[in-house]
Amino acid sequence: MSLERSLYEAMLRMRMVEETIAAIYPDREIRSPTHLYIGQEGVAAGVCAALGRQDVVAANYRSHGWYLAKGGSLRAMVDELFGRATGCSGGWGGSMHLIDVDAGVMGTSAIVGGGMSHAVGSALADRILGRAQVSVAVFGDGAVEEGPWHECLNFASLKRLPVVFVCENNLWAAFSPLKDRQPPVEIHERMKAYGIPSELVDGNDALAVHRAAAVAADRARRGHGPSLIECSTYRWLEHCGPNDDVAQGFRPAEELEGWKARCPILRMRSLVTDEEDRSIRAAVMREIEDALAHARRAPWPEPSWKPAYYEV
Amino acid sequence: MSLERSLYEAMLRMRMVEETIAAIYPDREIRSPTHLYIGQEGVAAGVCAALGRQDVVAANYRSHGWYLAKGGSLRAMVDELFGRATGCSGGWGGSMHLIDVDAGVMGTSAIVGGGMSHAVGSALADRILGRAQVSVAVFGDGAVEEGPWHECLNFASLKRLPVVFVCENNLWAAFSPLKDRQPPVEIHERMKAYGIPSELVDGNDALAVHRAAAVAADRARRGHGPSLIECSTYRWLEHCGPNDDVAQGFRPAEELEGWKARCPILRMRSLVTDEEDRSIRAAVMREIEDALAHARRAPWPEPSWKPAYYEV
Amino acid sequence: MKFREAVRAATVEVMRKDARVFVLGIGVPDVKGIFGTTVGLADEFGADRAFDIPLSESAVTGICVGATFRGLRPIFVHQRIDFTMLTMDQIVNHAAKWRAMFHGAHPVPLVIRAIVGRGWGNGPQHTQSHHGTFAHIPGLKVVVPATPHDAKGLLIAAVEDDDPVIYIEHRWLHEEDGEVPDGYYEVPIGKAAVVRAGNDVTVAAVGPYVGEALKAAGALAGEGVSAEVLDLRTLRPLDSETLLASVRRTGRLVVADADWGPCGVSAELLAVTAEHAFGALKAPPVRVTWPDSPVPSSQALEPGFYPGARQIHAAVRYTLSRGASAGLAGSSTKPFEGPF
Amino acid sequence: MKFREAVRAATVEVMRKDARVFVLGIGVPDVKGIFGTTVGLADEFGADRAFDIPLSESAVTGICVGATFRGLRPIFVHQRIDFTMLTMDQIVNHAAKWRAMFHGAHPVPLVIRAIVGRGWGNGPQHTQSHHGTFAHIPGLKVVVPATPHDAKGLLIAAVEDDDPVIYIEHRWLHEEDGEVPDGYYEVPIGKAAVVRAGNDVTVAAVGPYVGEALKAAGALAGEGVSAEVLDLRTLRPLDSETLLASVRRTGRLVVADADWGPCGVSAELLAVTAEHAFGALKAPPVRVTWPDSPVPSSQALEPGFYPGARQIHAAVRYTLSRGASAGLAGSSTKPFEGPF
Ligand SMILES: Cc1ncc(C[n+]2csc(CCOP(=O)(O)OP(=O)(O)O)c2C)c(N)n1
Ligand SMILES: Cc1ncc(C[n+]2csc(CCOP(=O)(O)OP(=O)(O)O)c2C)c(N)n1
Ligand SMILES: [Mg+2]
Ligand SMILES: [Mg+2]
Repeated sequence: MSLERSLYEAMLRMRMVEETIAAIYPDREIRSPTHLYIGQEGVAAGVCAALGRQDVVAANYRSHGWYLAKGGSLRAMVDELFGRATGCSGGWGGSMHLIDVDAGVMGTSAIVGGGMSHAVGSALADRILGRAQVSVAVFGDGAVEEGPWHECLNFASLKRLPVVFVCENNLWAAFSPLKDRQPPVEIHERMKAYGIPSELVDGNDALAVHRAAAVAADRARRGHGPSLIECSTYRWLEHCGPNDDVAQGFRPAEELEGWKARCPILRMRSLVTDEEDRSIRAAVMREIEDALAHARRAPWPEPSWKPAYYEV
Repeated sequence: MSLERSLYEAMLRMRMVEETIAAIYPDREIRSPTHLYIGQEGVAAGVCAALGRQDVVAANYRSHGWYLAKGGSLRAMVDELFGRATGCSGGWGGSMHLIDVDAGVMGTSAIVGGGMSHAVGSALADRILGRAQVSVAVFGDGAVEEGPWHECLNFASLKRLPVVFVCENNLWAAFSPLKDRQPPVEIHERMKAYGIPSELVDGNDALAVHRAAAVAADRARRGHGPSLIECSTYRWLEHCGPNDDVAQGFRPAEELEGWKARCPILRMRSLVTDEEDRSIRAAVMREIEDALAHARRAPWPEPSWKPAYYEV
Repeated sequence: MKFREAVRAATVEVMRKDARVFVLGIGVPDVKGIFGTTVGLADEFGADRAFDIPLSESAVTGICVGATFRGLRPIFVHQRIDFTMLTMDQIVNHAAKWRAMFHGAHPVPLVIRAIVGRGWGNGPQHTQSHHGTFAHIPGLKVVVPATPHDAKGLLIAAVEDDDPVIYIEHRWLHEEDGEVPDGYYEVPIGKAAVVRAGNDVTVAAVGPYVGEALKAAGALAGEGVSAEVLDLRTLRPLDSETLLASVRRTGRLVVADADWGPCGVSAELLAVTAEHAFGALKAPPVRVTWPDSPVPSSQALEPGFYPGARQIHAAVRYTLSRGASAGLAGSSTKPFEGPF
Repeated sequence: MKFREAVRAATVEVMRKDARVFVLGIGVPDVKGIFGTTVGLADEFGADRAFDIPLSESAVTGICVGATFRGLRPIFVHQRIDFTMLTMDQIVNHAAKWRAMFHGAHPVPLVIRAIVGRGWGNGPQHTQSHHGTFAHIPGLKVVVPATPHDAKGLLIAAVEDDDPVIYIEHRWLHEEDGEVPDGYYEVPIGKAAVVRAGNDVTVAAVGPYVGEALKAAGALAGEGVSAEVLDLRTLRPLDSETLLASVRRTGRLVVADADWGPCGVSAELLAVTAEHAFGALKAPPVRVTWPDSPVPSSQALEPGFYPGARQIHAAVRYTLSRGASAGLAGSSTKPFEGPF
């Protein structure tokens, strides 16, 4: 399968899964804070296409896309969102805490910046054990402001660890714009301070992301140390939940419209045939229906605790 | 009094005080972890000469020099080292925790990087209250590796706060050399990542430090935001305690000898007359003897807690 | 007035009265304004006194500490108390130590408002309480209001206090309605409240468990058991006087705490009672706490994780050696609906 | 063998046995090697398995967590436990949650060795214990060895354990001598030890207070009081079985803890006892803890801050309603001499 087609398929799959989640969210079958990735699919698709199954990704609460792109089981993810025992986290995590050890999806954290050091530690483990694998740390522009971000970059550079830092700069952290949180220095340019090679790419261009990720992953595998890729992109929906937040008055409508015009999926539409597009959609839709059906039938988890001694 | 003479006097005073502390330390009258500043006096002298009494400094466990240069009471400091009730911290802090509110010495922290945010907060207070004062954050090369360092620089730059960051780069953090802790990027050059103007100065040249500090303080006072001054310098004695650590095998002898040849006090010796030198020494020695005598007579602190109820 | 409105009302009072008070935190000036508690502050008091921060909780805590040295009185708000774990160095090693370490030269009048995120499957990292953790540390004060009235009065008292106060807010209570006086008033820190008088057993409750305890007490009354309910309100310094006076009268104690048991506030209450009211105790005291486990996300697990009036009721009957009674319904507090 | 040598011996054992174990921390490979506990490790095992770190405790904790996901078993050493406050997010929100949050997919076999810096005027920021803080958090295990024998066996057990273990080391004990078996052995986590049998009172002690309790028990024997001394060893999960069995026999409890009282381990012991051995208790239990204050630096205050055998003795007499007896000398442990 061509790279273009597989990137397109990966993105479309993420999009369709999340559109389904958004559509059914009001039904209250899914009850955990859900941070949708719609609009940012180019990043996960591009990066993961440059990775092998044995490579690992540590991401955050906004990880449906990463989990799927890296090869995580859709059924297990939907089961998790539905809070079922068969969920990838046994129902304990919910949307914010996905994991698929076999697919190289490390458990995701709901603490901003929390998972970044896990990727660095994973790279350290590979170094100590002499394995040529790549660890990817995924984080948003907001995580850049957290101290551990800085500590991780310093450590990874010092030890020349095989890690790729991927910053998804979507211009917002929850309801706060970048300019209210950071001085006007491009994030990728700050990597000079750490002696880490870096690149700015259009995160809505999955092919460009893929090219940058391939270079960075290769650098890591050959023992040449960490890299950072800053991907400029935009989330379409509200920070958390299935709704539009422009209507709620959080973000300027023009900003969103501008970015929607730059939809990463639309951009690649011309690279697949109508027939391919149709067949991908049909297959994904079947997969989603299967996953939903599976989740709805799946057993609920049992408590791990016992009733207190004073209870009957 | 000329700037040269006052810088020379300030440094010599710090040196003589600390040589006295080192000399009597084995007598066990001083019983708290004591981090001597000997060799680095040019930094505190140069920076504090550019400050007014109303400006404030937040430093760390290695602060005898800063405390004295900023105008803290010698008696209260020595009393504190002796653990007396009349100490600047009432005997509760010891050498690592000095304070002189009137002189603008904020309480010092023994947590690496811990005091830096206090200086930023002080600058924020001045901004909110509309005061044109300067807050100085003093830290070592090791503190650069702590996450809050990064958070502080981001915050101060974002809000253009009147703060001067002073990094005393003495090449070592306790027993760890810089090259084992950070990638080879000069600390001052990293300020581009924060949009903060910065300068590298010879920390053993008090006049050069003073010039840089005057520019930075002026920038702060005029509302033009933070600056960073990296001062290259060297500590002569062990990380903590009164001894030489070269003999103990921690640091290369040549490195220390090279830096001793660049003694900040010796360097300015030719700028004062023999007569001036003699009279400074005599006055400082009297001051030290007075402080020691005061400390030895001073009352001990009383516990703030009561005996437990089960005690008689 | 709703609980969350009372929090906002207190903030407005203190900011009007004292120009040294300012409010900061992620989301403070945005449209939702931290569950509505900070809405409009920036409009009334300006962007210098109510503002957003970078995602730098650790340094910002230190920045607040530093600002207190220069005369200000910050209120730092966290959407989830879990995020305070990033700030423990500044809270525990700095703010809590400063007054003693410098022998009073620089007290730290800092308020940390931290919200507990129970509900809607928020899961292990977004629903912790942590009040026991803070209540262990000398140099801190810890308050957990249970009613709109106290939410306002305790927040005002927290800002007036010269020590760092951790003000813990259960969003589970945000929509609760209650009488809230107009104007400026303090609920004193360090004083528990007897919210229902009784003779047979003392039920000491924290935050959201006060309502549950009252519900249980209501049911117990129907069974001929007269339960006294205490709203602890302050967890450090603990009002052991009120606690002990009550237990000395009733001879029995049930503690209902919104936290894990081991080394928590529930342990402290039992310990204080065993030490100082031993002779009055007629039966073993009982702790009603969270199971000793992280909080699960699944809708099948979450509601059952939290004990409620039913468990308190059972615990009281247990300490009275009465055996089980007809079941009592679970909590009727409106559960928190997502997405966040 | 000295306590600190036993710590080193355990480390050598686990590193020889298991190539996945590595040791990191500020000062690990330097000449002093963390009070001698890590001396020579880099020579024997290479710089990949025993190394220094940047001053980045927070990220390094997360790096350790991440390394466990890929099969390694790190030992992260802190010269002072106070510095763990910078790492609470990774310990509490991450390491402690991971096993439950991902339903067992990734346990976290991480050991945090953290040293308590009592002595030589180290003051408020360098002498905390914090074991009560950690023992409050489900998902963690907490051990505090009191003897060289247990220092070795518990460290080996900690490394073998699949959960994060906070291994707390009182440098006050570093120079203590004791029998230490050769080779690889574990002291099981979760088991207290009865270090002196007795009938009249149970004295449950933590770390450095075990020696003080034994000293007090010796003096009490001379007064006709037979005290049973427990070395708790593990603070989470607590060995309440051993505790309760002892109290059920003696009917009296004194707890001696190297920490603040409120919401600490001492509170937990009293609470568990009051809940589950109430009927056996003949007198109020007593807590011997630090005063509820930061630790002062002055040589005039520091020694008196820490209770010792004398206070334990007094507490036992109090619970026996015996009134004061002839004084008992303070601790005879060699105090820590500076400069650090
Ligand atoms: C330490 C911490 N602080 C605050 C939050 C609340 N929070 C959750 S997501 C978020 C915004 C993060 O923005 P960014 O890193 O840019 O990622 P994005 O959501 O835009 O992908 C915030 C503030 C958190 N989860 N953790
Ligand atoms: C957070 C923290 N980590 C570790 C330590 C132990 N420690 C005390 S001073 C020091 C070295 C600091 O080096 P640097 O910042 O360069 O300052 P210098 O002592 O060289 O002036 C270390 C590691 C500490 N006090 N705080
Ligand atoms: Mg973002
Ligand atoms: Mg240094």
